[in-house]
Amino acid sequence: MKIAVLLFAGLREATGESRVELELGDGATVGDAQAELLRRFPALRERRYAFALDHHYATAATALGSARELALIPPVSGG
Amino acid sequence: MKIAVLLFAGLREATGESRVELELGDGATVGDAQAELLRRFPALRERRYAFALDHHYATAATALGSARELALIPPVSGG
Amino acid sequence: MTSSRCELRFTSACIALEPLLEEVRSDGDGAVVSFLGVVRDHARGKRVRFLDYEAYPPMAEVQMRLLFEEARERFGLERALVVHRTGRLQIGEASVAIAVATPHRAAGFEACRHLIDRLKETVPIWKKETYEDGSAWIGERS
Amino acid sequence: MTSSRCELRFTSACIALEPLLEEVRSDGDGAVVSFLGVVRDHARGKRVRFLDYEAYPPMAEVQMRLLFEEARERFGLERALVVHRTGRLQIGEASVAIAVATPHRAAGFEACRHLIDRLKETVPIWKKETYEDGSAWIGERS
Repeated sequence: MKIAVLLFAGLREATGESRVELELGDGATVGDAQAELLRRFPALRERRYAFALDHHYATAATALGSARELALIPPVSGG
Repeated sequence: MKIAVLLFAGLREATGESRVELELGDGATVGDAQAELLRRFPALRERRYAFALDHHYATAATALGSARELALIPPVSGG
Repeated sequence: MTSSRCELRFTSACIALEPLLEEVRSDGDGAVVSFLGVVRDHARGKRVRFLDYEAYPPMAEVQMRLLFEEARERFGLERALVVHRTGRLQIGEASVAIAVATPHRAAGFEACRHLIDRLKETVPIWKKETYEDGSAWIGERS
Repeated sequence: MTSSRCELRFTSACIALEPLLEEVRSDGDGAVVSFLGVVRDHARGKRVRFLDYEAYPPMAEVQMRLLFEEARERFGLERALVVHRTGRLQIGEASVAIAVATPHRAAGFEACRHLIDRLKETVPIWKKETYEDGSAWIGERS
């Protein structure tokens, strides 16, 4: 399965990417995607962020299922 | 002593006056002024209002002293 | 930089809020909270046609200054503008605008709320509602 | 008459509040409470030169809708507009404007406060502060 991963703010700057595509096994979870991202981008290792799957907050245990977009959400600071 | 009395809103409409001058004895209080007003304007008898002396809230017992302006303040409804 | 100014004004013209926001803010302020009181189309179960406001400006100024002082003691408020309409108002027009500027938003919300709540209790301003079938000065006979 | 509409918008241009107030209000509303978040000249003990805001708009919309729903359940909020800037902002410019219209003012103050408090917790928008000697995405390394 394929999923698009979006990177924002400091994560975008640290990786140099705002969007990457991952190829993962069927039944993969958010945590599996994270492991793959950490392999490709060691700069993500010491960062804090939450996950969002198709615009809703998710956890590492959430199955990617048929989701199209995973986002790493660094601590928000809007307003 | 002389003092100006201001009447607002429903009190102004009930009396037909927005400003009257009273002549009172030395040492007169707000209550003395009120008694004189009630004689001149029976329409004030069943009205609710507070007193203000030179722009500060006062009571019937407050001495007019050297104040220049007494106001009858019907329940406020600004905002 | 963080100048202190609180002021009450009366106007018989429509209130424009944006210039007040510009005026009230200083560069150390991160929050501007504002309140507009607007003439509703109904009140006390009746359809309202229009309102008339009357004020006693010199006393209103004295009383408002006491309220600014309260807000300064309780919330550290330093910058606030209050503009109140007088005369005839149509449905949808603002009768009062309050704009407060504060370094942080918590104090701004608290102070703005306090000013409008207390204004309605002590500042000598009166409202007359005119309905399809008559009119009444509000608060008078309750 | 009392239509229901809550909306989040992003803009890269200066935010004008007055049109939002006009747009949000309906004739049954007696109160319009608004909040402007403004870029301050200092933060975290440093002098701020300018800010950059970045957002994830489709997710921001979903999250904001959840907050509008919260405010509707808690305060009966039906009409609110939230506008957030993106891109570079100078000192004194508004980063966010929230306007809520309600029949009575208590709900308006509560709802407006709730929306900005919760927006800062869950809506995916990020701020980068640039100082004389560097810059930082806020919240990231705390």
